[in-house]
Amino acid sequence: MSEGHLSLFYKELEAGRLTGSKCKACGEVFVPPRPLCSRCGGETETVSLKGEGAIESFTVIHVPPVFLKDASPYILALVRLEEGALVMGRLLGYDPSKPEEVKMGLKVRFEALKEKHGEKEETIVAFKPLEA
Amino acid sequence: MSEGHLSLFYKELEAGRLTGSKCKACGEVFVPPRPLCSRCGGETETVSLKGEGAIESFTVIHVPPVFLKDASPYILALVRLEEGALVMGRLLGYDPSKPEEVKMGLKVRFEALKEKHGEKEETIVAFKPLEA
Amino acid sequence: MLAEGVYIVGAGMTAFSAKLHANKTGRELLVEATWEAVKSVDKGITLHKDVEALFIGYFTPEYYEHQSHIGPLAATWLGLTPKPAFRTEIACASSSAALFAGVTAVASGLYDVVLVAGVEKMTSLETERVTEALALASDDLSESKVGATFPGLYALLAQAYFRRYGATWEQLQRVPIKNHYNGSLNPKAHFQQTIGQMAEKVGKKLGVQYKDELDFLKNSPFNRVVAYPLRLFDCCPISDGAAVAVLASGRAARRFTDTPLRLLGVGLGTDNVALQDRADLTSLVATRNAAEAAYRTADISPKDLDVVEVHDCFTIAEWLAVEDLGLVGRGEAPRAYEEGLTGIEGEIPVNTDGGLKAKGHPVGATGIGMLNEVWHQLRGTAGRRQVKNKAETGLVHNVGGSGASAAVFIFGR
Amino acid sequence: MLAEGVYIVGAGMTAFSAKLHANKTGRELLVEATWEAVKSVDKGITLHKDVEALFIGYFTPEYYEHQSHIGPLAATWLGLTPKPAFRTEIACASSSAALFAGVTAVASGLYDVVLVAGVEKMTSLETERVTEALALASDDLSESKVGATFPGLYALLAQAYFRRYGATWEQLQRVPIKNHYNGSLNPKAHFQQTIGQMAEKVGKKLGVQYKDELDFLKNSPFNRVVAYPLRLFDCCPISDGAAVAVLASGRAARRFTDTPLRLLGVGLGTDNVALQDRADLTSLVATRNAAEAAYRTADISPKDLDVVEVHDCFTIAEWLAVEDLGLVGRGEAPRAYEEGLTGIEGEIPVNTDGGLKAKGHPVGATGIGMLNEVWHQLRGTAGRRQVKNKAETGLVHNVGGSGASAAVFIFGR
Ligand SMILES: [Zn+2]
Ligand SMILES: [Zn+2]
Repeated sequence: MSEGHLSLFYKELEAGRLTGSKCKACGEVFVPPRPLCSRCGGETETVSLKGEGAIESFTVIHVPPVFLKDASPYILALVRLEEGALVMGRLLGYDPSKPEEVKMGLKVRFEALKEKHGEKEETIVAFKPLEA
Repeated sequence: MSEGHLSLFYKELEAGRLTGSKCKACGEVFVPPRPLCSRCGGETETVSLKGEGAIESFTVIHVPPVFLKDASPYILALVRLEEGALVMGRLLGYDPSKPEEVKMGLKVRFEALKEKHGEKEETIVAFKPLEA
Repeated sequence: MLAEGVYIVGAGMTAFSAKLHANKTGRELLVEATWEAVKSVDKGITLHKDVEALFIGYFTPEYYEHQSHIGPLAATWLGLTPKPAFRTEIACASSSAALFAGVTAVASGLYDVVLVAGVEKMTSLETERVTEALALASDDLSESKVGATFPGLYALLAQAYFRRYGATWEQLQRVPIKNHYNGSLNPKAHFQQTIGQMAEKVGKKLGVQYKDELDFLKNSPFNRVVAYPLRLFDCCPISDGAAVAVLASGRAARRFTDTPLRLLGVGLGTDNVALQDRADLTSLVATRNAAEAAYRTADISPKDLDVVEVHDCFTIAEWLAVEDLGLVGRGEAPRAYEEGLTGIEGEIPVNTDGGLKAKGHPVGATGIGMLNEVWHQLRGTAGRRQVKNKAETGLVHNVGGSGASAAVFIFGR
Repeated sequence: MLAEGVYIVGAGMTAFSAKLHANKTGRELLVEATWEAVKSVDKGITLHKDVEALFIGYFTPEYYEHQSHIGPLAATWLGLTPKPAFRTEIACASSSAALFAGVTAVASGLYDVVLVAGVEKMTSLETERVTEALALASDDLSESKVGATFPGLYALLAQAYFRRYGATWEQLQRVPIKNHYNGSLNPKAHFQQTIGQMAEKVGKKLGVQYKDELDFLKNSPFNRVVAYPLRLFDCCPISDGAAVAVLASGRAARRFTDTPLRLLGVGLGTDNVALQDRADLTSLVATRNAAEAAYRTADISPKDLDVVEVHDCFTIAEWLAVEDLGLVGRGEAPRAYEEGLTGIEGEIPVNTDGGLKAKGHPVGATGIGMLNEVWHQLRGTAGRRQVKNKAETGLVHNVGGSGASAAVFIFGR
């Protein structure tokens, strides 16, 4: 039952798509997909997510991990997708030195971001303003 | 009470000397020094060791840790010092490809060995034949 | 319910510090803390003879000391070999897991006397490597990889809290101001200066005069942003340290002291590691569940507590803790801190030892370090920071990571 | 003595393998093992509803998955959140520490049903990095730094044993020959070929015919020296895997099955981590102490055992184990193995599942992996490797590092 939830997620992410799990019992949606619901323990099914949502919280990282030394400062946001899931991602399209311009509730859209972490290229979840 | 048992040991080792602990209760001797006896829990005193003893077991390492890639194969021995302590060290003066020439019970003498581990220079415990 | 009563008959700890322990290894810090615990046992204890097992919390020895298998290693250095010994880990609550393992081992009837310990030797790594080691407590895939750091995760919680309750960063500064004051009364604290004293010192150097502590925190270049809106003084420091306690069954306790502490309540709670999987960003469900279990087993309510140790790894964490422990209502922390409710002289003294902010946070040692404070407050040996009326009941609250784990223990005299 | 009885009501594990799990993370392996454990519960179990806590052994997630805080992370993936969850570590016996924590938690009266688990996802690193991760279990200062590796430490023990008892490497080869045979009967084993089958395959490729299995082990270039005198086939492989068991109190057990296993005895033992601090190089004192405690609590003697799982990370470790557990006298292992005493059809079947050598050794999963074998043997579901007369009593023996830790558990039907 467990094979590939995470490898599927990253394969999809690399192709620019966001996937999650929906609980068959309580309807909760989670990212990345997993076999059992984190809320009620019910079984889940894998779902494709549109990736649009609103900022529920954000921060600007000034003291980054070693592998992101050259990328800081950068903005991280928790975004509530329309499908219900909360997702953390890098927030693009805003100036990290002007956090007052980032507003809670702002509409954003998912984007896959390719980034160098040391020697490795990684694909991570990012968001940018919906209007852009 | 605990300050410096290990930093003392390494300072002495770098200067070419071997130190240990002797239990005030049961007389056991241990290397490196420590505050309490590993046999009976008694308090110890730090002692200087002459460093002569006999091989009690040995092996030849053919698959080394990463930082000793270029040093392998090498011989490791457990040596019973005259003072009673058992000590692990690199065995020098023998050919690692001829383990049959290393005999249990052979008399050896302590020597501090300076060695590159990656970028760092480390000083470790070594032994060489007493006759040499 | 626990089948057998469990008692604390001794406790000890090293100073928590970034400087004092530079030449010591984790095992040597453990010896130092244990030595003090031995001396604290009223009728004396002989470790090798009396102690039957050792449980030890150490979050990341692999990174700090290139070492694991800490249980038997510590046993050797404490003169406890061949007694059973293993390590427990739930991030920053690792020594609370050791305490839990010790409590259940005694309550199960298997042992009468056990040592529980915690240690973290952090200053062997540079700050950015420590940041990386700490990040192991968050979800590598959903958080670390995306660029989250621990200050960042708590900043996200702070922003959600501010938004929900209309609270401000300025209000939050009551937390470090209080905790540094408490730390100034604690000879084992990492920082033993009030923020006022620091402001004066920094002001002199820069030729500036700060109006008050908040003015310093707001306007000093020293208090730089780490993860917006959290600044340096919203974060606990990086410390070395160890802490130890001796547990005994009801049968055995009186052999060691006539005035043991009794464990009244115990609770562990868990939440999803990744913030994005949490049901609520303005509260830690793990704390609420752990507290509920602890209050239930102790059969007491928050208002019965005389002294409380909470996990303030970041300022916002202390606000969340006092709410989730039920000391104040949801959203009431800002007002409670303005009114001084949690000061040493307040109604519910919180973090009398300076908290993680001023006392320091050698991760694996923190839970049992908190127990040391409750030990002293309940026995009336807390010196200048002793709460007014000798405390009868104390609580320890220790969090792992950004709140995926929490442990709560309640002790009585 | 334990205040309350503890029962095993379910068990499951993944295959142990270096290939099958390439695309899975540790958390996914845990789900797979748990799924099997759920199906093994005769009257059914609902994890989220029935399980009250999770204890999990994982030796080095920091290196393999850049991840710690495994307790709550696993809880999420197993649908167990918000139930308490933490990790235990004593090197290669990490999941035995989890089993111990689960046993004492149930026996303490705190919980009625807990999940205990072990996992190690090792193949994410190259072999030389795995060697480095494993070396964290030895003393960094006295051993790793000097150049000791795990095969090297066991080679030192082997040499001391050979010297004391006049035994030879050739005699020792009965261990891998037996264990590969057993592995060939176990569909979950890492290696499912007898050494004879391998000899034929390799022989064909090289155009050589090996006289027998020993001839192959002695003369095949394939069986190169790793740490003299130990060769490749004296060492267990590097595997991925997870294993799980469900524990219940006496009150709760019958809700899940009418035929639980009962925990009869439990013992943990500790010795100094560094070989140079050991009193004896031809025996593991930690095993002897753990066994003594387990036999005492179970009130049985070695001759009462029907099936035994021992920790054969290296061939010599199996000899030491059967002696230290009292299955044969000191120095008698060579003769006992020549006589086939420990074969599936022998008087005391040892490592019927193939042992660490053939079944594999995903470090943190090994202890509870052994419990899985005893589960099947005692319930008569061990398939082609089932011991002759349905077994009544089984023992699990799990070692940490080069013998600084040992755990022994005895189970009965
Ligand atoms: Zn659900
Ligand atoms: Zn002694």
